[in-house]
Amino acid sequence: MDRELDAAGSGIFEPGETIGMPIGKVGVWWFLASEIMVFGGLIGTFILFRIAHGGWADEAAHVNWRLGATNTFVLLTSSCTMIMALSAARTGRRERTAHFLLATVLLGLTFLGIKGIEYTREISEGFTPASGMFWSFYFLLTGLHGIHVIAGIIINATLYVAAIRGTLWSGHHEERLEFAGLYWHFVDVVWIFLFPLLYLS
Amino acid sequence: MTTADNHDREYIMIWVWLVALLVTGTLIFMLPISKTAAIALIFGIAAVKAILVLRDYMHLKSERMLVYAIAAVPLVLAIGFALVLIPDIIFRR
Amino acid sequence: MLTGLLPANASTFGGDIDHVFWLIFWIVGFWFVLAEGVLAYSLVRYRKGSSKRAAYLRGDSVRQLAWVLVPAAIILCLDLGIDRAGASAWDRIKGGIPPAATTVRITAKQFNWNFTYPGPDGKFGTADDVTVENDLHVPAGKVVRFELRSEDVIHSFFVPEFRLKQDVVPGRTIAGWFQADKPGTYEIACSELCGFGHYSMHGNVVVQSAKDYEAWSHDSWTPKTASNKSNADSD
Amino acid sequence: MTPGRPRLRRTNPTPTATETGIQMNIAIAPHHQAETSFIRRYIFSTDHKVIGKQYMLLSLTMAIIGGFTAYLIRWQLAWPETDIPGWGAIGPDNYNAIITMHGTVMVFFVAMPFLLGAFGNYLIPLMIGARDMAFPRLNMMSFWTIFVAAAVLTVSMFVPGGPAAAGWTAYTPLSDNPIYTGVTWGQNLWLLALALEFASFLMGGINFLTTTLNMRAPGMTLWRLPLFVWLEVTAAVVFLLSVGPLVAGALMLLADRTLGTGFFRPDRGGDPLLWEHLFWFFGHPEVYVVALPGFGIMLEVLPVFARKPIFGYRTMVWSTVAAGALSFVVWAHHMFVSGMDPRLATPFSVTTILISVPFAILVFCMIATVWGGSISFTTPMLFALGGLASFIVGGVTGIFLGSATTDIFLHGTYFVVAHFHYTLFPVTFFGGFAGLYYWYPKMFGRMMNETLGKIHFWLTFVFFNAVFIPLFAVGLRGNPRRIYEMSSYNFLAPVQHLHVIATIATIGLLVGQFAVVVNFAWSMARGKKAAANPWHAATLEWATDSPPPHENFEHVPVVYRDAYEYSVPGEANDWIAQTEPAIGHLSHVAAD
Repeated sequence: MDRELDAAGSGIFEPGETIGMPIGKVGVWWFLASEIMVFGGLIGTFILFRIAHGGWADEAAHVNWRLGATNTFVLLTSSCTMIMALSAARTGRRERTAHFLLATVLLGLTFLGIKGIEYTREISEGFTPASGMFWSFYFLLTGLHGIHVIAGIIINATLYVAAIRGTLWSGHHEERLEFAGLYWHFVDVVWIFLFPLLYLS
Repeated sequence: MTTADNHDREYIMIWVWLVALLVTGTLIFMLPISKTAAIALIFGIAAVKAILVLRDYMHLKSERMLVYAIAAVPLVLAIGFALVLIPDIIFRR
Repeated sequence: MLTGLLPANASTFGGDIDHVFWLIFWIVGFWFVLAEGVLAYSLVRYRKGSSKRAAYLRGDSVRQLAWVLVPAAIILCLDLGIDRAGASAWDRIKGGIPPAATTVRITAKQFNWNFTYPGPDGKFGTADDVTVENDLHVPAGKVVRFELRSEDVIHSFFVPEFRLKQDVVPGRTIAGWFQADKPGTYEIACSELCGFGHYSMHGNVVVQSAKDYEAWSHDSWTPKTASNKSNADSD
Repeated sequence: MTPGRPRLRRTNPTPTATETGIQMNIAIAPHHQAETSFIRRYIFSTDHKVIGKQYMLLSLTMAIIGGFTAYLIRWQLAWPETDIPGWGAIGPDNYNAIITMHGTVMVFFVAMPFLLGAFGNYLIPLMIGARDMAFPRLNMMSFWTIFVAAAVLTVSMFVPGGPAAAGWTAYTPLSDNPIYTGVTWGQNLWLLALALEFASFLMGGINFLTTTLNMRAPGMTLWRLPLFVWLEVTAAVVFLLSVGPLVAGALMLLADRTLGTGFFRPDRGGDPLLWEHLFWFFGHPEVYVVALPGFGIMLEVLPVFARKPIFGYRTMVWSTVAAGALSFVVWAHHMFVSGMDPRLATPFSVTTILISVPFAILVFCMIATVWGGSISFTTPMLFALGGLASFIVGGVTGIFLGSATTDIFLHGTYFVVAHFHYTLFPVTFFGGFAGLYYWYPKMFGRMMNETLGKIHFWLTFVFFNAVFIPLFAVGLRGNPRRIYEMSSYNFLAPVQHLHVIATIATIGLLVGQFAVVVNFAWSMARGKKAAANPWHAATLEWATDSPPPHENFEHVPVVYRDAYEYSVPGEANDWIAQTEPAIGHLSHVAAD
């Protein structure tokens, strides 16, 4: 802060970057802060209920941890492709950027596909949100996370289009890739915790 | 920018680490050890994974104090909130 | 005249609550009068034209800030005093339950109160339990333990004269206590919105002398369950 | 910029700064050109000034619903089950729906859009010398989201089953299972409206924070920000960090009502107290989200009309931050008798009462700011002072409710009602009207009528106190809130006449508001043209025309001074604009 005060005090700024950070990054981080509170409140409640209700071991036995693990792998990989896309974009390797973005989008869709398979299985076995507290939490947590994945896919897809068109590089806009990446990685981090919470305990 | 490729290698190494941790985590889950120990290990590993993503993929290692503050405050609040709820939800009357 | 602000107290711990109330009342009353007084004075004294030019007080020197920080420090101390007084009273009232002469199970439901007594055998869950509606009979000068349950939504068991209030939460059994000073009938209000009948969820605490209570329990606890209700209502 | 001041004054101290100034014009001007088509300009505008006005229009429109529901409630309480003029008799279930709508509308669709949406959007960029918000499109989206939210809530009042009737706190399981209230779609739409409202203010909050951090004009350091900006930003942070758990809770409640889950249903292992925790973890900070901007407005008005600098600027900033931080650790004081673990009561009691310290500092600093000034009682000043004087009542009565012991008796009575109306009304309406009368010239380029304004103030001030002072007495007699009519309780017979007084005063209060409606409309057409800086105020929004041009400033201003340089000894004027070069810089000017 002091550093910033000095800079400001002498009246020298980068346009729109009073604190030497792009506005997009500041905005996204504030957004993530609010997201942490949403997921934090939900996950915290889930943990407390789970302890209070003695573990729900037998309900949890019905979720398919293999598919869960696969999905974790998919999402981790998509995070990697996302960051690769960014570093490619920064060094102006446009085709590479587009390819990695496409990979990220496809991996995101794969995640949703697998999640869909899981849902259909569980529901066909008669496990719905209404069949017990564990399942209520399971569907709410994965559902909310799934919505975030869908949003991320849409964002990345638009960036992919921009990358093919080349408009991504007009006026330092490739930085948008970093902001979208921050969100995407956050969604990944949430899943990193949801996976053991829902599948491995 | 010539360092770009090294960056890429870095990122891929992180990914290898993440996958390795994922596998170990899943293996521990199948090991015949005490449940509490397993859970502790599994969540320890999850935390490491999260830190890797945050540090390298979300560039926290090169970020300003401000970003740490923005991310840390809600984390502390959420955890504190859950802790205050313990007596009412776990030890409910 | 001020004492008329609160309803007459009729329970043993009501006095503690009133004491804390008046403690806070005088403390904040003083600061209220002081703040509003200074504000009013400065508005009159420093209205435009009363003095040539406004004073240039930035209040960034400690000497000037003292005018704000010293009062704030005093307020902090008074706060802690209030906390102390409040905490001890709270622990006595809600902290624990003293050994009780009578135990009543209070069941709230949309939109009335049911009071279940253990009956002659003094044990709950036996055939001779007695349930009466809306009128809670208790002996004066004895500690009464109550266990609150709700059949539907959140209600709140409120007896103004006893300074007694406790929410009734479905899925929980919340125990509490009170000790009524003197015989009389005191009203029970529901003070948590519980549906369209909330306003009429009314009951009475009938505090009786030991003898009367004995008599009441004798003729309403004798196993003729059919007429319990009528007995209860006839009081 | 300010007419009649030599351009020399505005040139920057150092070449670098000059460059940046120019860079800013280039960097931001093409960002969005002056928009031409009517729709782009007034409906789907990305201009923070238009959006601010849209928020103001929305909040004042919703205030009509809020005021009318207040009238229905008060009439019913004074003369139960009589035909209410202009409506007819209301039954107990309508009554519950009406109080629910009153609370929801007033807190979420009047106070927040008025204080944050309207004033925050309009003023933050102007006060920090920016051309617009950091994310103009996001800003537009945030308005249209709350517009939809307001529409959804309004629609919910007419769906079969009636509107939500579980109170604005929507305690479960009353709000959870339709069998308890008979309300089906009303409650779902209520939840949807709230979810949208939260989304809208998340976008808005992110915008406020990023803008204030990143878009400040050269020289506008954090310590030179007007306090209004500081308090708006603190409010934005508090909202951003407190709303999350309630969003989670709202999703759970919606799932309970639609998907058959049982998060809050005891018969399914759910826990009603969880909802209370989730709600109040947001619900208490929410009070500060509303209160701080209201204070911010008063803090802008007081020094201008006392012609004095703010007393203890940094002290106030730190107290504000402290109050914001404390607001996260006090929520359970709404739950002392809720059946939560009694051991939690004392810690929360301590933190709650502790909040009196930062607020006492704020109030004392405000009083010290008028002390020794040369006070002119214009309408904005009257409203600011009236708000301050009334808020003190709300503050001190909070101690009674903060102490767990006295709260046993006072919880859920009219004492609480009177208390929070004494905190929220002063900030929302006294503060809000102070801001309206003060910035109207800037917003619409015309002055409002002073006489009508003063009439409006006195009607509001007198009748407001006449409504809620009796309700303190009513509460102390143990009168529970949300009671449709008192006749079933004998112990309430003695206070009925106080309810009548409060009701008559409410009608006076509502009628008094026509003064501002007339004034607003009349001044728009007939009010006398406003100069760029009619009040001789020092902050940046007055350094540009009234109303400001499309991108606010002809040139991005350079800031040399604190925001409140009034009656500086040895200066000819009794005010110095923030854009005025300080003595040190004059040499540069000479050098140019």
